[in-house]
Amino acid sequence: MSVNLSIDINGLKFKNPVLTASGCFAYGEEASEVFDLSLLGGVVTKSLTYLPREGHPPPKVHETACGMLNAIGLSNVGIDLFLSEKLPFLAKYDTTCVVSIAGSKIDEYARLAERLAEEGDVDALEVNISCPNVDEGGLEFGAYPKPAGKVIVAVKNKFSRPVIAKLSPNVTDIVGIARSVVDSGAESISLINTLVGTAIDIKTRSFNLSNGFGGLSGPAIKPVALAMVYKVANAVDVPVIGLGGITTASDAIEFLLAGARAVQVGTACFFDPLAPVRIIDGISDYLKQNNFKDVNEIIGIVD
Amino acid sequence: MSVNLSIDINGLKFKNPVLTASGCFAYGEEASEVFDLSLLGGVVTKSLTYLPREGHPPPKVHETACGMLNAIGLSNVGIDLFLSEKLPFLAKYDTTCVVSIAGSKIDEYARLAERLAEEGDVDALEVNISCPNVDEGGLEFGAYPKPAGKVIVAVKNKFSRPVIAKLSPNVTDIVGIARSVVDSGAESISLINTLVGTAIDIKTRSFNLSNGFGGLSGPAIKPVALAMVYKVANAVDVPVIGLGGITTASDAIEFLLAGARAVQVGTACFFDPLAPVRIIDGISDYLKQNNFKDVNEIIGIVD
Amino acid sequence: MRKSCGHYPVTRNIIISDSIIQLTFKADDISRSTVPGQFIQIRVSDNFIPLWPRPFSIYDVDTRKGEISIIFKVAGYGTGLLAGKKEGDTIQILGPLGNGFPIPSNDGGMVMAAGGTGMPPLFLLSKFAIENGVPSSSITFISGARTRTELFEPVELTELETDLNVCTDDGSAGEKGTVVDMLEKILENKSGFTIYACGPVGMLKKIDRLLLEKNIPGFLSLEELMPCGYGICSGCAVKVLPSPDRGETDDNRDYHLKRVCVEGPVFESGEVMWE
Amino acid sequence: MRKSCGHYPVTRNIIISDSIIQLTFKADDISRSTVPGQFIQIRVSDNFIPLWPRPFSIYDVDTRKGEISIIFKVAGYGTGLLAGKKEGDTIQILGPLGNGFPIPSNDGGMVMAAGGTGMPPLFLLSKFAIENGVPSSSITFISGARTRTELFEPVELTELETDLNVCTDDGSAGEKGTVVDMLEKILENKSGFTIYACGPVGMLKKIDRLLLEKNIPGFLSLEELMPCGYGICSGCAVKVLPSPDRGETDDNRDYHLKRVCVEGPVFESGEVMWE
Ligand SMILES: Cc1cc2nc3c(=O)[nH]c(=O)nc-3n(C[C@H](O)[C@H](O)[C@H](O)COP(=O)(O)OP(=O)(O)OC[C@H]3O[C@@H](n4cnc5c(N)ncnc54)[C@H](O)[C@@H]3O)c2cc1C
Ligand SMILES: Cc1cc2nc3c(=O)[nH]c(=O)nc-3n(C[C@H](O)[C@H](O)[C@H](O)COP(=O)(O)OP(=O)(O)OC[C@H]3O[C@@H](n4cnc5c(N)ncnc54)[C@H](O)[C@@H]3O)c2cc1C
Ligand SMILES: Cc1cc2nc3c(=O)[nH]c(=O)nc-3n(C[C@H](O)[C@H](O)[C@H](O)COP(=O)(O)O)c2cc1C
Ligand SMILES: Cc1cc2nc3c(=O)[nH]c(=O)nc-3n(C[C@H](O)[C@H](O)[C@H](O)COP(=O)(O)O)c2cc1C
Ligand code: FES
Ligand code: FES
Repeated sequence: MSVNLSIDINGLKFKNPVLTASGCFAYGEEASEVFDLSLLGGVVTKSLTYLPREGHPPPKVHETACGMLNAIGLSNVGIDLFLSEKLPFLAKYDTTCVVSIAGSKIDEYARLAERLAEEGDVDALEVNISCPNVDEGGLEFGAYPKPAGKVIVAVKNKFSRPVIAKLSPNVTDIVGIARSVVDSGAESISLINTLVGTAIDIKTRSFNLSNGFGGLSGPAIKPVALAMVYKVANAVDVPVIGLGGITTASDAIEFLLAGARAVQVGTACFFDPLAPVRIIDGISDYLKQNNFKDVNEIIGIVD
Repeated sequence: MSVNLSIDINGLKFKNPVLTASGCFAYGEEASEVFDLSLLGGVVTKSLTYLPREGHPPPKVHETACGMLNAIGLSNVGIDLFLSEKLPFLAKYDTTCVVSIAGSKIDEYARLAERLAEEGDVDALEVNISCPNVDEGGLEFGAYPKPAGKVIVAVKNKFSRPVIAKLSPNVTDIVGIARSVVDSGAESISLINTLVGTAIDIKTRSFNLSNGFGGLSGPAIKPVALAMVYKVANAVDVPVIGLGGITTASDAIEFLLAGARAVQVGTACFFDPLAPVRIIDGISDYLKQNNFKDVNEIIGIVD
Repeated sequence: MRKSCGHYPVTRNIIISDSIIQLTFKADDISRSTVPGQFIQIRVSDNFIPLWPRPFSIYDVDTRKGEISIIFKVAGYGTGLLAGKKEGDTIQILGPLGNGFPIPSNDGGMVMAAGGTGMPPLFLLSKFAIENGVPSSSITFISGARTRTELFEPVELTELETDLNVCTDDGSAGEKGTVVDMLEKILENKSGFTIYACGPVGMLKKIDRLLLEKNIPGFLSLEELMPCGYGICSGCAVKVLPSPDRGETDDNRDYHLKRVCVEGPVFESGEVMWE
Repeated sequence: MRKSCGHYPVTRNIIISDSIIQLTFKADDISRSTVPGQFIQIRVSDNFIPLWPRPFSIYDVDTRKGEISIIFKVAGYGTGLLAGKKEGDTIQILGPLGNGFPIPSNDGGMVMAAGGTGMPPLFLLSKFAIENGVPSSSITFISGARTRTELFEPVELTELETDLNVCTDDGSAGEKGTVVDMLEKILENKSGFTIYACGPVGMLKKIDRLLLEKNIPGFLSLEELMPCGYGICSGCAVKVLPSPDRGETDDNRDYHLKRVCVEGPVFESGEVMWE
């Protein structure tokens, strides 16, 4: 018996519901030395800013209980090098290519969207709104509904193919922000980005990260992510992509049952490079064992 | 060489900075069969509501990666039984007694505060504002600055000894809420309560908790708690009590370095009943090894 | 009642079958204060996976040697780790915990109904009863499991010389049939018994119904997830029917919650509200 | 370059000293593609503690048997778990990783400066060099540690018959002094060498300064925390000085970041910007 794994996110097709998460797969080159990227439902690239960025100085990462903190600080190659080297590489694979963009001003998002709109190989944009909003004094764009929506409007003005808004979990009312980005034109929502966290070295009595704070990811945050995905999937009409701590097929299935139409694998790619592939196989096995013919049958059926 | 472990929270004295957290120590009776409660800096009792509550039906708990979800639902004995049986028991021990109160209406907090004000054995109140605010449609009192402040005002009107406001971490701007409760008269702030989370059983395709959602606690959440404690301790003028995932002396010291004047041990009491005692000893050892004479010397000195 | 908490050394690991292990610990204090039906919480890992300790009934105590034993089935991650513990390893234990079985209140004889991992506390209860003068022959012991390899049937049980009845659902050992089938058969012929049961929830529920129907006294030992095991978290609570006999007024609620780890694990027949 | 990822069986665990262990794995593919200076990422636990795999230099390869070895010091939780692995256990490995050392570019001889856990990659480099025709006698090998018990000095190293110089900070084995002391002494007498160094960051920094002062070519192998080990997380980045020689324009920044796991772990002397 074969099962259908392909899904559709507002016209955007994925051969299966498993993508790799932004910042956890670089631009695919390194991972292509470990497995065939064409196996993946999709790749979300490291968030691009207009100009290249080195990001924060080291130390940038710290291990925590079942998780990790990162303060990579959006280090990326910038749009020019991305278009000349990274995108052509990814385009060689038979997988959906989602380009993540980030900016510290709304205009930066718009300029990125404009350039990427010209590239046929870019199937969709994921808009990372967890960046400090320089226009409005440093608070994250994703912290409140209004600035979050403004970013999406600016991006949608320039990019007509599907736009996925990636939400920050560090908010009181995730549903309010989800509604705002949908009203602003986002074709899909992905969540969650990392939780703000920190760690202190009691020997040196200083922070473990050069930047002081970082983003918490990995298995530790899965329960928080799953709760938010459930709430958002039940509140908005667009398809939701779930992520946060997904490591096994069982984790991924929890998100699908909660209402996510696709999932992304982030931190797990670090410690288990084949995790995305095993998750795809595991979802397929689960469907067969439980007599489902199509992955779409299990989306949102938790009760 | 002996070191001073005692601390003072706006006039409220603790023999050492280690308390047990609300809901993770019941009313002290059971734990008193394991160790001498007089070793503790303080005990925070299970949150009381005016009438007894059974809380949510089972299953109420679920294990997660380095953490747990609970949907106990404020099951407690109610104020009458607390005063007649539980408080007299705790009063026998030489430890600071903090009574946690909760309510679904502001009036319930006030009535609890009024009754407890009459009891000399109650050293302080901890006000749990993570309850659904029935007055304003179910959102947590602790979700926004204004309702959070209103609860504190109502409690302070009835209770003149120290009042500790216990904050929920499920918010965009923890500092804003901290400022509001301080402006409303709270003598101290404790944080964090649990993060909202959930888990799904992929075999039965239903939630693992009867209530659907629960509160995430344990080592998994420590980085989030520490970041919030640092931010709040640096923003308000009242002493802060830190908690969230504290399991070892090293964890507790991180919170002290981040600016907490005291810490609470929650989930760790479940899997390691002697954790509070070992943490007290471990803090003392750390101070000696690093030539500090007083625990107050290390509070907030991270850089 | 004082509870001990500390790191105790493993003194023996005996592999009873593929997936059933007997572990013995040197734990003087716990061995001296245990009553049958009580359990211990074992922290199986020195890190946070799994986070909670795991509960196990005390299967045997040797007060002379200061030892206690458990018998357990490898059921998942935690018991998998525990199975790997060997002589000399030390491990965090809290105990003894829970109420334990009441001392037999009549001398009409005892029937032990043990399903799978439910055998250990009933073994200890039988042993204590015999040591306290109850004739072996007046104890009927049913030990059942789905299949032979899941059967808890250590030599010590045979040596007690109770009226031992082994059964498996698939007939691969002892009689073919469930523990409930066996119990029904026994109750057809005799009366005046008190029943003591421990095993899977489905079995306990059926036995409870049977006892209520026939008006036979009995005690059931329950299993629940146990974050703490000593009453501080309320996580293990089960629904019980409010009973004025037990001083529980019903104030409009159709159930009360009791903590299995403190008010249980042993409940009177008729007390638990099954799902 | 293709990287292998899979579960490989342990074929030997040799205890070199109290806290130093040699582990050998059957890993055909990795053994065939390794160059000296490369490393592997080992996932030491089947759960999430620790979360990240741990990086270890490839110490030896046996292409005939299809085996690779590492030597490591028990430094914390992860290496503690790894030390307990025994023949037959399988373990997740990703490799080979990193750039490795360049083929010696002059024939003025090689000096290996190994501090503590820095020995393994320099052993393999020496072995490869000798197999490729470099005379043993033209390789000077310094292996140093704080004290005797931390010294990496397996028999295989002696058997290479390089000019081996052992030293410890406290004089408990070999000469008393640091690796840097020894290196300075050697550089006084001879010249025309290329230096290859691996060890603690303090040692590398001093050696780097020494080489720049004396204008001696050299390569340094760095250690950093490595969440992934294959270039996808940027967590292992270190600051390097922008160098037009390497095509790095400086566009107003005083440093660039390079990933130790991909652009390293081996860096040219003068490249790294030390803290
Ligand atoms: C009072 C008490 C006494 C017990 N005595 C024994 C005994 O003597 N011998 C024995 O073999 N087992 C006994 N158990 C059951 C034993 O505690 C579980 O098998 C064990 O906790 C499973 O842990 P795990 O990590 O291997 O399983 P997990 O990987 O956590 O789960 C595997 C399966 O076991 C179930 N489970 C997990 N924890 C418990 C629990 N605390 N209670 C019931 N089911 C659970 C899970 O729901 C799951 O289906 C007892 C349980 C209780 C509450
Ligand atoms: C490319 C590379 C090659 C290495 N080769 C070897 C080798 O051949 N033999 C050997 O014994 N060790 C080697 N190491 C160091 C080894 O990876 C660490 O000792 C190990 O990761 C410590 O893990 P742990 O869990 O035991 O320690 P932890 O409990 O995590 O930490 C103990 C101490 O080790 C430090 N540490 C942890 N991880 C690393 C790391 N990745 N790099 C450097 N320091 C770390 C910590 O800061 C801490 O001070 C190498 C490291 C790198 C980056
Ligand atoms: C090292 C690292 C870098 C990340 N970089 C980005 C990024 O550039 N853009 C983005 O939207 N999310 C980024 N994330 C967040 C992840 O995409 C993901 O939302 C988060 O880690 C939670 O998923 P996980 O627990 O599966 O990792 C990063 C995460 C990590 C750990
Ligand atoms: C089972 C359980 C019950 C709890 N009950 C309460 C409560 O009644 N009132 C309260 O303020 N916090 C309650 N909490 C939250 C804890 O006091 C604490 O804020 C939280 O668990 C984080 O700390 P920890 O990680 O150390 O447990 C409860 C937590 C748990 C796990
Ligand atoms: S297990 Fe915590 S109260 Fe029973
Ligand atoms: S360890 Fe992830 S990029 Fe180097």
